[in-house]
Amino acid sequence: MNDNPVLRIVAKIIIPMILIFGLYVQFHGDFGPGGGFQAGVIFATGFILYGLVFGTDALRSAIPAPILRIVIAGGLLLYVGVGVATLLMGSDFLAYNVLGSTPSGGQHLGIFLVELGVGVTVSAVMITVFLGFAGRNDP
Amino acid sequence: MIFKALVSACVALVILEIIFHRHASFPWESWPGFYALWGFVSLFAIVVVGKRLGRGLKRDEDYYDE
Amino acid sequence: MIGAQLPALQVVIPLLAAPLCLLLYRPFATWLLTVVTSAATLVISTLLLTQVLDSGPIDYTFGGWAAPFGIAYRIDLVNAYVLLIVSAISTVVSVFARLSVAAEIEASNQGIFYTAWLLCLTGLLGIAITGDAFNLFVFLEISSLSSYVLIAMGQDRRALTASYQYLIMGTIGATFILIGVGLLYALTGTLNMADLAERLPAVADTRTARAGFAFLTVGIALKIALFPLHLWLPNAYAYAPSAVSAFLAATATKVAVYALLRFLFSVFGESFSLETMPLAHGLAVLGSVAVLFASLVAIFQHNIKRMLAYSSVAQIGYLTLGISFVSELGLSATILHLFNHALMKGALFLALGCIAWRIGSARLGDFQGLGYRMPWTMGVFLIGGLSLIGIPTTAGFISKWYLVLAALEKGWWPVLVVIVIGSLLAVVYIWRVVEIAYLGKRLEEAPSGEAPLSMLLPACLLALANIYFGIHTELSVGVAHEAAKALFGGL
Amino acid sequence: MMNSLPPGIIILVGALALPLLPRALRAVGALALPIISLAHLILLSDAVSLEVEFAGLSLIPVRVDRLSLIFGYIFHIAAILAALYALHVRNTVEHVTAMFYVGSAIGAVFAGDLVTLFLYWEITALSSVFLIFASRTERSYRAGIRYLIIQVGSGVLLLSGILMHYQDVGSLAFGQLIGAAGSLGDASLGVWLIFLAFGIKCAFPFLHNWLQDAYPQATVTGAVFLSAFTTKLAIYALARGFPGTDALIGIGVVMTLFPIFFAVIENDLRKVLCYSLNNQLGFMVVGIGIGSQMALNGAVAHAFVHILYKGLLFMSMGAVLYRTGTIRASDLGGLYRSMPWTTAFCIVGAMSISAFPLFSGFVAKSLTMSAVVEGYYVWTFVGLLIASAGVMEHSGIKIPYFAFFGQDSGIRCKEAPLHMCLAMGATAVLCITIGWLPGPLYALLPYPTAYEPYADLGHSITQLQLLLFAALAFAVLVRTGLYPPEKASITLDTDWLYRRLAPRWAKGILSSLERIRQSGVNAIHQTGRHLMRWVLHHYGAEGTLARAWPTGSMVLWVAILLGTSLILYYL
Repeated sequence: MNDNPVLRIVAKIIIPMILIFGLYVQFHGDFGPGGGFQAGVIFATGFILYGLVFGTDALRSAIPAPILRIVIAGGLLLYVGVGVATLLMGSDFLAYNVLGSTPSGGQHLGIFLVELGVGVTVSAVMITVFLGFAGRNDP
Repeated sequence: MIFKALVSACVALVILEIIFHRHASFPWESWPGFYALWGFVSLFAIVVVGKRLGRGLKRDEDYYDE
Repeated sequence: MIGAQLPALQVVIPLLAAPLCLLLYRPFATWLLTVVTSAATLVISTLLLTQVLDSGPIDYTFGGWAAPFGIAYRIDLVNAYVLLIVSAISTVVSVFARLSVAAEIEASNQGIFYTAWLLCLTGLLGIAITGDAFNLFVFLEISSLSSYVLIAMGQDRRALTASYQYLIMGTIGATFILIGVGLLYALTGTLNMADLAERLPAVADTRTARAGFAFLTVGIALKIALFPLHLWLPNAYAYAPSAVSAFLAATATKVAVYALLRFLFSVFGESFSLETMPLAHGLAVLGSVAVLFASLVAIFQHNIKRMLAYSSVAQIGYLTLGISFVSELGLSATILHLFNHALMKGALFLALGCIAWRIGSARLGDFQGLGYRMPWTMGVFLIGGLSLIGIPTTAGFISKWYLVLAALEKGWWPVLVVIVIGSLLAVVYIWRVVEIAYLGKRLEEAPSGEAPLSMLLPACLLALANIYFGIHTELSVGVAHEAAKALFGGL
Repeated sequence: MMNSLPPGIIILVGALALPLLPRALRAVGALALPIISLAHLILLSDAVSLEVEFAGLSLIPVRVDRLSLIFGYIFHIAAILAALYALHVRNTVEHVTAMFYVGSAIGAVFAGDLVTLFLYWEITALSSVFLIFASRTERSYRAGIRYLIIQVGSGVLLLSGILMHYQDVGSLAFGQLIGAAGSLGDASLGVWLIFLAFGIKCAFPFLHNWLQDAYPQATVTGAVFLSAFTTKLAIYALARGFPGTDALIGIGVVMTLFPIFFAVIENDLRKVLCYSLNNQLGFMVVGIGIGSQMALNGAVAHAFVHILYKGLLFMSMGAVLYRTGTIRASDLGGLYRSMPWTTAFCIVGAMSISAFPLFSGFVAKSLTMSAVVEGYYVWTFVGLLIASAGVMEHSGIKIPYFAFFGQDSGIRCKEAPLHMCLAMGATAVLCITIGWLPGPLYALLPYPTAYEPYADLGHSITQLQLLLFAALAFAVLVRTGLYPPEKASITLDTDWLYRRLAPRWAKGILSSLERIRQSGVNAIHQTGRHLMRWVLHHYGAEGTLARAWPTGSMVLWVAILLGTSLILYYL
């Protein structure tokens, strides 16, 4: 598919849109429908489309495996880290109230960070799964 | 020689029994020479019976190994 | 302050360590992190157990949401006991793992290995600690998914198939559990176990409740590897890396049995699950068949790991027999055997791990004269084996003793006969190994010499524990009794 | 502090430490262990008992009273003598297992409850089998396995009996198990099983054959250990649990009688000793069955002296086997030239076991016989009298005669090694000393006794008559050629039932089934073979049930189980 100009051009046009939509779902999640999980999948779709059209090697050079690994771990760490932070600040695990100056501010920040962690991890895992399957037949 | 010694010892014992008479708990114990006879006959019988038994029960040494 | 947060830390610490492991990725560093983390969970679970012993069950809520709405952890004696088993075994086996894993798994994959190990630990601890039915399912999935990865890393190519089959079966089991939990939720509108226990009696006489019960029991039975749903287990244990076999054999099915106990006794209540439903007899029959059949199969195995795996299936039979008596004595025998079986299987699989490290095989034929080539390792195996048979002064005897007492109390003679025959069959399969190892021809050219201390010491430690808990039973029996009492008393 | 240490534990723990010693010192270590342990036992004050809570049961791992003490002493003495005898052995496994065997036998004697007893009971079985395996021959291996199966079977019976007994009476204490009436008919099933377990170890008739089967296969030194502990432990257990049980009198008389016929024709001299052992156990069992204080004293005294002289006989035959490599009567003879000391010691043992006055057997057996007379058991007395002549025949005459005298086999060998001679000499001195001065032995007996074996001179004379005339009969038989010649052969015993008959029946059944098959009904013949094939097919390494199953069929099982449980739950 690498040599099909229509696909290449369309992909180049819609990939940024997909990514932006992913970010929207991510960050709008605490006000409207959405959230880290969905956003992560949508975000990953952009990369997967890139891999489908331009080849997995191109995708691999865009996001090397060690980076993916770090991102997966980082997202999870962010999530757990928030929980640990609340613990350290003297409250229960994931009791966000203590994070901000006001309880609602704390809730806001806490959910924002936790969802970000989820989104990052999910998208990185999705890309890894795609690479894992797509890479099977590579020499 | 040993056989003769054995026989004389046996005879001596029978004589001794008459001198030191044993207190009898069972009636037969007062019969003179009872234990002597008993010992002789028992062993004789044991060997004879054992011999008979042997005819029925003896097997080659590797009987179980076959 | 920190004391109040222990329940969260119990799960959070390994959960935090897992991504760290992925970041570190170097074999030694990740191994060290795993050991430290396991040790930390061991410390926490010990503290939790003493806390529970001192001042009764502990409640913990997440994010400040009160119990029926948020996720709540509830730790009583039963799960404190299971937490202790899991964390202790993980600590001992992870110390053992370094050289064993180094020998069996490529360096580039070891980072993933330890990450999966920590996730699996997180999942197992989570199942044990949580008081929320759905949360239990989530942790079950975490532990299962990571154990598929762990098993697939075995050297043998068959490890992949074994892991795949386990994946299919495990997923079906998990799905069943999810369906069961879903049905209960539909019926009662709550996922909190304590809450469920309160609301279920009112609606227990509905088809939904019974269907939920059926899905839950069958799903968990699959996870326990109860006969005839054990088919995934022998290969999974046989082809997994040595350390994984030891870890999973000693913990995974134990935790699943715990989940069964929790649902039967705490959520549904024993009068519903074991008296209204004909489950007690079902468990008795399947347990007996498991003991007999699996022990018989074990006798004919050439691969010792597979033999032990079948023996595990038989031991699970004993565990379910204990439940089927529906008595405090029977239940404490089961809980006690959870602990003791973890000790003996741990010791046996670690001994096999040492042997695999030295001679690269678990085939019976390669054990010729091993009693002289690796005397300490075979000593550990022997003690583990004796414990498995149930020779007095070993831990195994204690649990068999209580099981027998429970059967006598109930007057179930056939079950008693099954237990005795099972022990005799265990004598046979352990004897096969001992015979080859001690009385077999000594192969001069075969590799000989002990495994390194870092592998041997954990194995010896577990062997000693088998003897220690065969003589000093205050901890194991005492807690098991109290835990059984608590379960019978409801949540 | 010293008092809280259970007797026997020093030896058990020490045995584990033996391999740590340099190779050459292990035998010495094995000798030192029972000596240290004996010192500890002597320091133990009387009537100590230790109670512990274990797994919710109250156990009494140590109970020291007069009955256990005397067995404790003699077990220690026997262990010291046997260890001295075994100084030349360089096989560590043999030393360790022998000490385990000794330690557990001693522990068992001081066990105050049935669980502890069972524990030690099993260890004696498991450890002693290595003394048989240590011969390292195919035959000894097989005999060892048979021995192990029977001994462990006895343990299983014991455990089952204990469990039932516990269920019945709620106590695990090991005291008198039989009712005051001494009737087994009134006993519960649990007590019956315990009785049977003891009976197997005590080699009751028809349960006896493991003894004659296994002991002759043991090593030279192993047989010396074996002869002392297992069966005497059973005697102790019977004396403790079943004194005055009527059935024991009959059983004992049969035990004294039937082995003597076998002993006449047996060619393996160590096997002759085993039959003789069985016969001697009969005397003790009779004593326990009578159950009066004097009878129990007699049984215990008999066990005490018997351990010594039977050990001595096994040592002398062991020395012969060690030097000549054979123990067949048909191959031996005339060894008194080569082994004069061994010959002398053997004769001391032979005269002791035959109960010549002034030898140890006499002072013990007289007690039992007096008890029989006291209770006026006429037929028992007659039976024991015949048995006494039998003892004279097989142990008093046959053993020394065929090994050391008789027809000269032409074998010339060295005298037994020094340590063996020392061990035999010490034992012989003990046999004679006890015969001369029975006072100290009598003082140790469980019940006080004022018995004087030599008070009635007539008794000594009649006993001498019995023995010497028996010897005379032997001499006459040999002179006239009526005595059956020793031939290389073995004698069938009840082991034939399971070594030959059972397999032959199995074979016979299979072949008749074969015939049936040939005449058209082919199904049955292959049942046996099919069964095995079926078992292998299903349970074997690659059998149906052991195979890696396709995922689909696993899932099928899930579906079946779910369906079944749904149906069951809905019903």
